Amino acid sequence: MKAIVNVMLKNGVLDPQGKAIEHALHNLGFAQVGEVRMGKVIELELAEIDPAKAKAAAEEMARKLLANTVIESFKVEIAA
Amino acid sequence: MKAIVNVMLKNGVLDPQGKAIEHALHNLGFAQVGEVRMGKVIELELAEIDPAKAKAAAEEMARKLLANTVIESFKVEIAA
Amino acid sequence: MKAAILHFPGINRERDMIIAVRQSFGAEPQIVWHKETELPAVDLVILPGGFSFGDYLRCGAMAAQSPIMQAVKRHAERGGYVLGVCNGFQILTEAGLLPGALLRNAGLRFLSMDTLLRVERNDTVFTKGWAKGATFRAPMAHGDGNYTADVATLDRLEGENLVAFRYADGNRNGSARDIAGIFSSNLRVLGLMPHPENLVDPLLGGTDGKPLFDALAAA
Amino acid sequence: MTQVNADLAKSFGLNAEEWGKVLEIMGREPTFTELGIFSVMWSEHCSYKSSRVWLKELPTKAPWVIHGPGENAGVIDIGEGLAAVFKMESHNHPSFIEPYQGAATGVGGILRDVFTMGARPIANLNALRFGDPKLPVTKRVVDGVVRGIGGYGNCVGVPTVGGEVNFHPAYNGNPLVNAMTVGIARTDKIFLSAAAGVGNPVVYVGSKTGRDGIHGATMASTEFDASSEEKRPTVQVGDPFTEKLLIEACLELMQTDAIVAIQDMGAAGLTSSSVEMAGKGGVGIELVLDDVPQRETGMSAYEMMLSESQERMLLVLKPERSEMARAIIEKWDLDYAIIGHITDSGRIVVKHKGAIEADIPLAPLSDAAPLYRRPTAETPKPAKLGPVEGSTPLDQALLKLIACPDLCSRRWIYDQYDSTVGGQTVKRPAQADAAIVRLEGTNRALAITTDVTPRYVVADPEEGGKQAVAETWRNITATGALPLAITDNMNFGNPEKPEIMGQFASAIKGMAAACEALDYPVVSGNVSLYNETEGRPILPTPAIGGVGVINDVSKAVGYAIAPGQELVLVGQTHGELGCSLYLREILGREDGAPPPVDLDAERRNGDFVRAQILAGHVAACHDIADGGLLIAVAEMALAGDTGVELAAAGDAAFWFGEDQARYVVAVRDAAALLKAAAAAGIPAQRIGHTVNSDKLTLPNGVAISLAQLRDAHEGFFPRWFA
Ligand SMILES: Nc1ncnc2c1ncn2[C@@H]1O[C@H](COP(=O)(O)OP(=O)(O)O)[C@@H](O)[C@H]1O
Ligand SMILES: [Mg+2]
Repeated sequence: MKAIVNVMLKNGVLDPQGKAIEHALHNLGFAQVGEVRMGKVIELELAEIDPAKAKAAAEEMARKLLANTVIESFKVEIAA
Repeated sequence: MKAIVNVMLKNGVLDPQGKAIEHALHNLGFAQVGEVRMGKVIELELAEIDPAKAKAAAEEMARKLLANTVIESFKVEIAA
Repeated sequence: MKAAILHFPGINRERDMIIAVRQSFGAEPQIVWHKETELPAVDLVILPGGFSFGDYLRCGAMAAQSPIMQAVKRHAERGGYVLGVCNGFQILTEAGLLPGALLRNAGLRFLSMDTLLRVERNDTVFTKGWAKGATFRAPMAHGDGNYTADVATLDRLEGENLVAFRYADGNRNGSARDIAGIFSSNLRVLGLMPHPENLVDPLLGGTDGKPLFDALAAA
Repeated sequence: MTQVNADLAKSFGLNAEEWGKVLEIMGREPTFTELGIFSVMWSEHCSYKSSRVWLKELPTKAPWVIHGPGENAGVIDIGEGLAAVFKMESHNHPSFIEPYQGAATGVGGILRDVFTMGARPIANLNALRFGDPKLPVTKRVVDGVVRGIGGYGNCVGVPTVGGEVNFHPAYNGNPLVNAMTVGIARTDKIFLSAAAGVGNPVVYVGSKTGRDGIHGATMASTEFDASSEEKRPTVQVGDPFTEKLLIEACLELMQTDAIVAIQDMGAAGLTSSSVEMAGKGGVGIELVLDDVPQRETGMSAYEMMLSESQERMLLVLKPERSEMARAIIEKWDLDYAIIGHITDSGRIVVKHKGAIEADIPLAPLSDAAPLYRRPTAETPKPAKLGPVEGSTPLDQALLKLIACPDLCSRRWIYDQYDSTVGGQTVKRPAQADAAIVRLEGTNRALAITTDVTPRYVVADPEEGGKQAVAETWRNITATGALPLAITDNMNFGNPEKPEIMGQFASAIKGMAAACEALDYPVVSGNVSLYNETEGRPILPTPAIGGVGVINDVSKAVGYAIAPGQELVLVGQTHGELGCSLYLREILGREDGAPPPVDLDAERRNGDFVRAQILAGHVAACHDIADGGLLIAVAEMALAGDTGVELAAAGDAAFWFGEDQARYVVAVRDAAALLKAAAAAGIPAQRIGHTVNSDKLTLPNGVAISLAQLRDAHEGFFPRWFA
């Protein structure tokens, strides 16, 4: 079972990388681009076969290590 | 319209971060964790309202800037 | 005061720190491996700079989960002294021993140059070697020194006078309110980004950082 | 199974004659894996087949040389029981394909060459050449390379203390990334790679093996489907954290007596390390690949033997110490595996899944390696530059020159490199002509620099070769240190072209003459050939890395001046404008002969200046190089934030000529220095003095504010990357 953990900076936390990408995209002529935010995605292979349990485990990993909840929020998805 | 670009190292390319996270999760007692890969996610606000066009635009941005296609592959999703 | 320096894999300024401590304390600091679960009997625990665990995932995130950090938390709860420099500061925030977080530098580039720090208060064991408002030079060398916290936390830090140092010659990394270092509420935990330990010898450009170590040694 | 034949060999880079030799040595058709081993061992990169005959002409000996070329890095005695271990290496091609990772893994590779020998790395430098800054690709490459060098070097915690950067369209499709590492070991604790002791375990340490960077030749094999993404040779990604663990683990293991021999796995990974270790020791080696730590599934023997996965070492251990060694390595969370043992067969035998995949006699594999004396065509000697026209006022010429990409401040680059970690950096970039790094716990320090002026080398390879060596010697001398030895990185075009081989041979000749005259031998080096795009070669670039020592670091000087000093020019000035930056940037010409290098004058002038520095008579010193005298003075003024009033009369050739063997020296007492120079028969003249002001005043009375000068000097990189 695969868990996909998405970690983004919380709204309100300045995202220098997102800002830089936004700027670079504008320079490349992509005028239609508005706000850009950049985050991390962590794909975990899990031995778990129960999707609910896998999700709970991945969420625990995110809380403990994968995300810093002072500045980041996370979302877990389970893929087959 | 929002485009979400997922950028991951290609298979076979060493992922030092993924490896280190895997190790750290094991040390934290998450024994069920197998391979871990880490990538980037970039969320783009687009002025575009046509999903197909938005997707095509985001893919072009990924090829030109967001992904380093020598070592990374990418996937674009359109969210409402 | 007796000091111990924590050794996490990937840190790289432990030797610099040992030299600075040795010179001021007149004694060798003890080195404590990250997998230990107890600290030796010391008054001061130092978390040096570097790239613990490669700074992979987030700076300091993995080191903050090391077994030794439980002992550091107990040490801090008992009122022990803790100093975290650069990566050490990042580890302290990740471990929750100091508030806020250190984000990627605003310009997205590593910054390696001397900076000037202003001493915001000198009535602490760490800063009593300087005059209040004094400035001193310290090399910085970091990619993630952009201090951030929510507004309430920033206001509290200012209100309780817990900002230790501010950048006095320009804010290169984007830190909120020019913050370069902060204290814990009891003033016994200090984290800062620049490296006073790299300026403790006239041959190497000056002794601007020495008052920190001299003050700690005398305490 | 793929048919192993002459065609396949050709696609692996072996010509018909070389294939014939393989058949002769083996007495049968080689297996696929054996062919792979021959092809990499006989590649230009591993065998030096085009360059070996010429490299032999370089002087490599001196009483202080402990190990010259042939080991992983050169080793010299620097006193107090300490040795400096150093080498330079290129990562040119990978840095063009993927600038960040190419440069990063370049740094990783050269670090391993140094700590393999038991030395703790204490300094990194990098010599970089890029294409035309007007091209967008150049900007992308510069950005990636600089980030990559910083990303790796900063993380492993070795200070990056110096280097050089040039731009020229000849590097458009082929940038050069040459990285140098200097380490320190005890002279009685140097580790070598010659294997010994039949039965001793062969131990693999470090990262797991993946399919990284497997020889491009594999693409031709039917075992690989070119359309299958998964099996493509992949770009190597650096893992500086693992490298840091590897440094600490190896140095800790080296404190014990467990190691018989040690070698990093560099180019051609397991193949070259095992072949070289066994070959040097005159023994045999047997490998069982099933036990190699693997990152990917289904790897073949061929893939494991040729993988260039980074951050790996191969060791031969004393059997009774292997469990202790395992404990040390595993403490650092690194893989440890016994993957074979030493034999007395004189052969390399590779087993995998119960089958013998390779069985090659070692002696012929190295002794019969191809060696070519390729045809050479000498570069015709350039005509000396005639009189030049030009009426650009001195101040305008200065402002333009000091702002050009080849002379402007490199601050934007070195500000991204941690130059202070380790706590021993006495002179950082742009403070002295060579970086000064103290040896921890002593008063002694090393002075380290890299240099070459490719525009001289292309015009006159022999003079250019001399000049490159002489300039590094001068850089070190200008700090007060005694130059001891060099490493080199010979970056050239296609050696099969006689004019390129001619450049190579002549450059070596010039380098050898300079090394000889200056008592400054070559102790290590690297050759990078085929640096061409679409048939256009790079400028011949023999990058030199020089190392010197100063016994009392408190006597070392930089080039920052202060008020109350007089400026003296030491050395003869004829006004050599041939191949100068003045000619190129102000007059738009690149012709003429480069400044001749008078090695006797070089030695005499340098020894004089060094003695004056060590006697405490000199407050600041700067060698005169690119851009000439006025640029040197301007750099001194900017470094010290101190005004200067110049008094000497001279034309553009005087102020911007690039005559060699010269220094600007700042002293309290010019008369005393001039007297000493006269006594020693050294040309010297007073050219001005420093003032407590913010202006550089030219002899014609025109003053340039230091702010304006600084703006011009500091502008290029920040503007480019704004
Ligand atoms: N790629 C680089 N990495 C680190 N330092 C560099 C690099 N390039 C130049 N520097 C440093 O910047 C300073 C100025 O460089 P350069 O103009 O080449 O010096 P010089 O002309 O005195 O040899 C030197 O101290 C040099 O070591
Ligand atoms: Mg130079």
